[in-house]
Amino acid sequence: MSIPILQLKNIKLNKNGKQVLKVDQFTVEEGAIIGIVGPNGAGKSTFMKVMAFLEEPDEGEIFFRGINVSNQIGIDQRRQIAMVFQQPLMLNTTVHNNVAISLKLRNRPKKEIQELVIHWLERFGILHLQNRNAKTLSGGEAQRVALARAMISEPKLLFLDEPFTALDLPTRKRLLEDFRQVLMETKTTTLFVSHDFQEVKFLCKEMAMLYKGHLIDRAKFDEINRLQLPEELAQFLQDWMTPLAI
Amino acid sequence: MSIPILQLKNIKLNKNGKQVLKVDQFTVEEGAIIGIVGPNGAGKSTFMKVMAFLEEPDEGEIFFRGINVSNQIGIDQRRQIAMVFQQPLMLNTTVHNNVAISLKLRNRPKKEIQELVIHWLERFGILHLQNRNAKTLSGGEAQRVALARAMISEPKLLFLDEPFTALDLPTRKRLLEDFRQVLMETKTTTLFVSHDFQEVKFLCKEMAMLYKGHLIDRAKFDEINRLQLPEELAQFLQDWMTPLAI
Amino acid sequence: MEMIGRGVIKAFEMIISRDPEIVMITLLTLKISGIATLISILIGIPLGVILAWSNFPGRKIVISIVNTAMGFPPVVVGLWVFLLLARNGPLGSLELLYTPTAIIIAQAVIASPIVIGLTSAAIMQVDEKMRLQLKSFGATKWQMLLLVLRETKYSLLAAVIAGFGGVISEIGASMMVGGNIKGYTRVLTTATVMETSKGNTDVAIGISIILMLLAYLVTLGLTIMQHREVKE
Amino acid sequence: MEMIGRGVIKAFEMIISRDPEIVMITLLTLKISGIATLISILIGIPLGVILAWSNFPGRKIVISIVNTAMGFPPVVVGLWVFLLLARNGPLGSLELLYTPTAIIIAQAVIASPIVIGLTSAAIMQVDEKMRLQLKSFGATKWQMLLLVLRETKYSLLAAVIAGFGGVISEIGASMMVGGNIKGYTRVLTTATVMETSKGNTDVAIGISIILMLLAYLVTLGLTIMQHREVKE
Amino acid sequence: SSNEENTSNKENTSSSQENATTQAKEEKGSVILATTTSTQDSGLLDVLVPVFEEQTGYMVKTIAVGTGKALEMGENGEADVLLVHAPTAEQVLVDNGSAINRQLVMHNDFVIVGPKGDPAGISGLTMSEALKKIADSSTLFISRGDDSGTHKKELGLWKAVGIEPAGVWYQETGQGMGETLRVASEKEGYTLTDRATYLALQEEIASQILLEGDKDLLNVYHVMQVNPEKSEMINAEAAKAFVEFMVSKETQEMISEFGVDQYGQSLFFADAGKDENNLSK
Ligand SMILES: Nc1ncnc2c1ncn2[C@@H]1O[C@H](COP(=O)(O)OP(=O)(O)OP(=O)(O)O)[C@@H](O)[C@H]1O
Ligand SMILES: Nc1ncnc2c1ncn2[C@@H]1O[C@H](COP(=O)(O)OP(=O)(O)OP(=O)(O)O)[C@@H](O)[C@H]1O
Ligand SMILES: [Mg+2]
Ligand SMILES: [Mg+2]
Repeated sequence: MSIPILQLKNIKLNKNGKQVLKVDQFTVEEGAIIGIVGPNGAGKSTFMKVMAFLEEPDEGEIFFRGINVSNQIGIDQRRQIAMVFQQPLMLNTTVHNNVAISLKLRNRPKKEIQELVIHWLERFGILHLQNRNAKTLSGGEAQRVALARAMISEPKLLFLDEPFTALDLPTRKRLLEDFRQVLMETKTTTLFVSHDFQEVKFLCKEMAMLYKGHLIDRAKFDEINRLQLPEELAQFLQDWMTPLAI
Repeated sequence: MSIPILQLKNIKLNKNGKQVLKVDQFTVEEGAIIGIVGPNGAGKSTFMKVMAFLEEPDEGEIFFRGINVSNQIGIDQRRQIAMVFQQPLMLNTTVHNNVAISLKLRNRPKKEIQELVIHWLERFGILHLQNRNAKTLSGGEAQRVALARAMISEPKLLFLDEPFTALDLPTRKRLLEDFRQVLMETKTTTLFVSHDFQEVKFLCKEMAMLYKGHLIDRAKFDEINRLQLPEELAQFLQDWMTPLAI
Repeated sequence: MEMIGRGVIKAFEMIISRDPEIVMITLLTLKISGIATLISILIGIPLGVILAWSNFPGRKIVISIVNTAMGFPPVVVGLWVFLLLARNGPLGSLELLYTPTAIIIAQAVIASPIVIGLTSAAIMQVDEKMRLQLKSFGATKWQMLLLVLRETKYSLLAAVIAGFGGVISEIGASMMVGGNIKGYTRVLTTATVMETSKGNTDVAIGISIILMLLAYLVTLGLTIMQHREVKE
Repeated sequence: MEMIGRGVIKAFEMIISRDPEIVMITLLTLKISGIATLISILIGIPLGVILAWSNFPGRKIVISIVNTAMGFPPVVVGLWVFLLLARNGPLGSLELLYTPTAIIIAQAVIASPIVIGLTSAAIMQVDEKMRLQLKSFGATKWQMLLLVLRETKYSLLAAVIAGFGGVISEIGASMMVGGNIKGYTRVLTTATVMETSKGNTDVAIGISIILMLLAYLVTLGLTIMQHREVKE
Repeated sequence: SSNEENTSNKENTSSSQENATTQAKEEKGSVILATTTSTQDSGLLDVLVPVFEEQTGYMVKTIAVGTGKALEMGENGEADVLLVHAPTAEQVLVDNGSAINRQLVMHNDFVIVGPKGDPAGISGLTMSEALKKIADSSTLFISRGDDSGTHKKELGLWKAVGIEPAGVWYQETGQGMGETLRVASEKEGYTLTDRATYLALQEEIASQILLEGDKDLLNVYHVMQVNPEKSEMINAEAAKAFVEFMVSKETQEMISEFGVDQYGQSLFFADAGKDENNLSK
């Protein structure tokens, strides 16, 4: 079996004296698409940031393609990673520049950047916004910029933290299809946080469950019912998988 | 019939030379709960801000309880209004203070504030977070603070701009039930933006449709199919009302 | 460099012996600069916020004037205040020239643009969205001001620190409108200059060390406020 | 006040006649203050960012020292630089005293803490989330710095403006280490003081008006940069 | 007895005492004394002013500025009384009616100081020979260039020997005496200074006295009242009292004694009542 792209061991992270993340061990195989689920405050976003080398854990080791990078990840490795944050911040410049930024930082040729930006803006249906200051965008528009901004760098490892919440439903459906296609084609390893079971099931092959800061378990969808979970979490999952239809 | 709480006439709002809102006429009766729907960038958030007197339209008149307040709304009137923003900003202080803020600004007695804050924090399941700096909250936690912060002032007129997107599904279900209850009891006039048809249908009695900045029409749910809508919008609505089940 | 050693010793001597003249000059300095800073805060912060939020034609011009005034030479300000307060000047009849009040006026004139300019820059840095958010809480105009100030704490206290730094270190204007009168308008800076030109470099260094200690203590207090953990 | 009128006329005269001495002093002032500001930017901005982002024990103390240094009396800085550059000072052999370079050194020492202090305050005002966001784009440390500076444009340019204002208006240090030597180290501020003490108040006002015009032009440029609409 | 205490040593003057009396003095009114920096920097006024305040009850606001500025303040009625050392320029004020009651107070002398090695070799020469030699050899000469009494004196000396000082060897500082002395010391140039300032700075600078005692080198101080017609606010009574105080016998004695304990020689020679044209060492 090939070397996993990401491997976490005995990760612990405290904030203000409170343990917000504890992961005994977690392996992400190259090309995997894993959903991260759990109630609010479970630690999903924190977990994503730790895996994306944006937050340093207090304890534990992280391996990137088999190399221990717990202490310091190199810029070349970091540049294989992209993330769409739960609350993406727009840079105070045009949409075009916002999307181009990661390529600019990599000193790619201007022409190539130009082409790629246009391509991704179009794909996310925001080409008409390219000269607008990104700070003036609507919620859904901004979220699309954040998605384009992450995808343009062609990451090997992609973190999506509730990336579709602000999108209108038709767009969401279209983008989900599109994403599945792209991720499959490019074999991008993806970690995906969502509160929507349908989304997770559609995009991912398996999911990992966080509860009160602990990574509890991980399973393919057909295994879920067979898992031995703490009662509260089982209850949550049950409730969570039932679509809203009140 | 009683005087409507809010009435808009010939509202127009341009930004950077682009028309982002056009509302020929819109009336909100006291106690109404109206969903505002439309695709990303349709102008929903802008519409909400205009109605909440947070953004001034370039043209048109707004009446609050029959009084023309287009030019300047008084502080007493403003204080009957609350809004949960699509991207709520937390003040750089504790959760407790974030929730207490609107009452503090109204110089309410300390003891009363204390009681009300506890009440609302409990109701939204975030009492344990009361001494945390609100800037450190998770997405879902912050959204609950924003909800508590709006509800505590007991507004007569409430604007909710996609207020549940960051909540986990079980919490969302519970809060939706809770909200329906509260809004009915208190007869709070509410305008509610959501991309989730189920939510809108559950909470509202009718909905208004925005498309490319125009308020197109408004209808009870059983009338929707009978409306004469532009084809694109009709298509969007159709798609929009079909739940995600890919 | 040996001079500096002697200055340090001199400073120690003056502090330990509580040299009454130095004590008096120090207290006067603190009083004058404190009041001047306070005035500049009272004037500067509201004006800075208004400048940041308002939108009138020529606003950029006004901002650039304020920004320029941030760097007005104290001695020029001193000159203008002098001409204002002089016997032949429009306010001559108040007989304020060569009084501590005159220094306070000049220093407030020096510090106010600093506070205005830095405050307005800090406020402009605040997201428009924050402003709407605050408004939605039902804040009056004044409450808005207070709330936004709390959110820009760092930059704001930096503005106050810079304003205080501008006045406590200022010499030209204090000399010109205060006159460096012994026991009356002599402050630490003017005393430093005088001792230097008297040839008492060690005393001058000593006084300047006391000045810096004083400035440090005040600034430390302000810095601690700046970095206080957020809780009420 | 009639004096001011005469000063304005004098300023006009000097500008229209292109009084060669004034032209030279003005250019020298611009050159010295410009270079000093540049140095203070190169030193101050990176240090300010580092101070804002790093987290070492005693950081608050360092910040409070920087903040205090923002308000160091120029004349005190001048004194220290003087002692450093004097013949029997440690750097005496460089023979820099009473040269334009000496003034540049002193002014850079004066302006750097201003730039450091205001920059670090501006950066601390930036949300931690923005920092993560920038990091996630794959920015190197230096790129992070550039990106975050662009996001704090207002406060940052205010820092530069305040730094420039600090040096262009500064007198004490220029006097002390430059010597106000005619045709060599005489700058607009020292010329103003000299003319004042000569009793040529009208000339002094005239020169100070030229100084303010110069400061205004530079500041106007910086202010326009500060408020430029965001596009690249 | 408190008189003696004040006169004997300036450092004995307790400022808290002084402060307590400040309030009382202000009620009687204050008098603005515009004077040159040399009288303040030498410490003379620290000795004389408290005595005057004690005797008369007026508060003295001493504004120590360049002679040019002091004279301008007189002309504009911004000061009540002047104590300066630029006889020719003073005469202009008397002639145009700005100053009245001008009285000779004291003198000290100017000296030419320069680097130890005396590169131009002026030691032992007469004044005019020395200046010529400096100019001819283009040795660095630092001028105050600030229109002060000293500067005016220096220009007068150059004029007397018929030299127009200019060129790289002649540099102007536009600053006070103390600063100019420092520049001269650091740059190893010659300069003209009053003896009092030189003595005060002697320890900190390298320059040495190379020429002294020439009869052209007198530095004469006058006190005078500003014409009360210059401004309604002029305190003529106090100004008159100050002039009288400066030429009084006791004050003149204090002036004679001033500096002896610190430098072993008087810094100023009391001259009240003498004929200005017959002053000499
Ligand atoms: N500085 C802090 N001190 C204490 N607790 C903190 C701090 N920062 C974050 N936390 C807590 O850590 C927990 C995990 O946060 P995280 O953002 O990872 O949650 P999440 O699973 O993404 O939740 P959500 O679904 O609401 O986005 C939350 O309960 C949060 O309040
Ligand atoms: N300054 C501006 N210049 C031009 N267009 C602007 C400006 N500000 C906002 N807009 C546009 O106005 C439109 C309406 O924005 P609004 O935030 O109201 O949309 P929305 O319906 O709430 O969308 P979403 O569902 O994405 O939140 C958007 O297309 C937005 O890009
Ligand atoms: Mg999260
Ligand atoms: Mg919106």
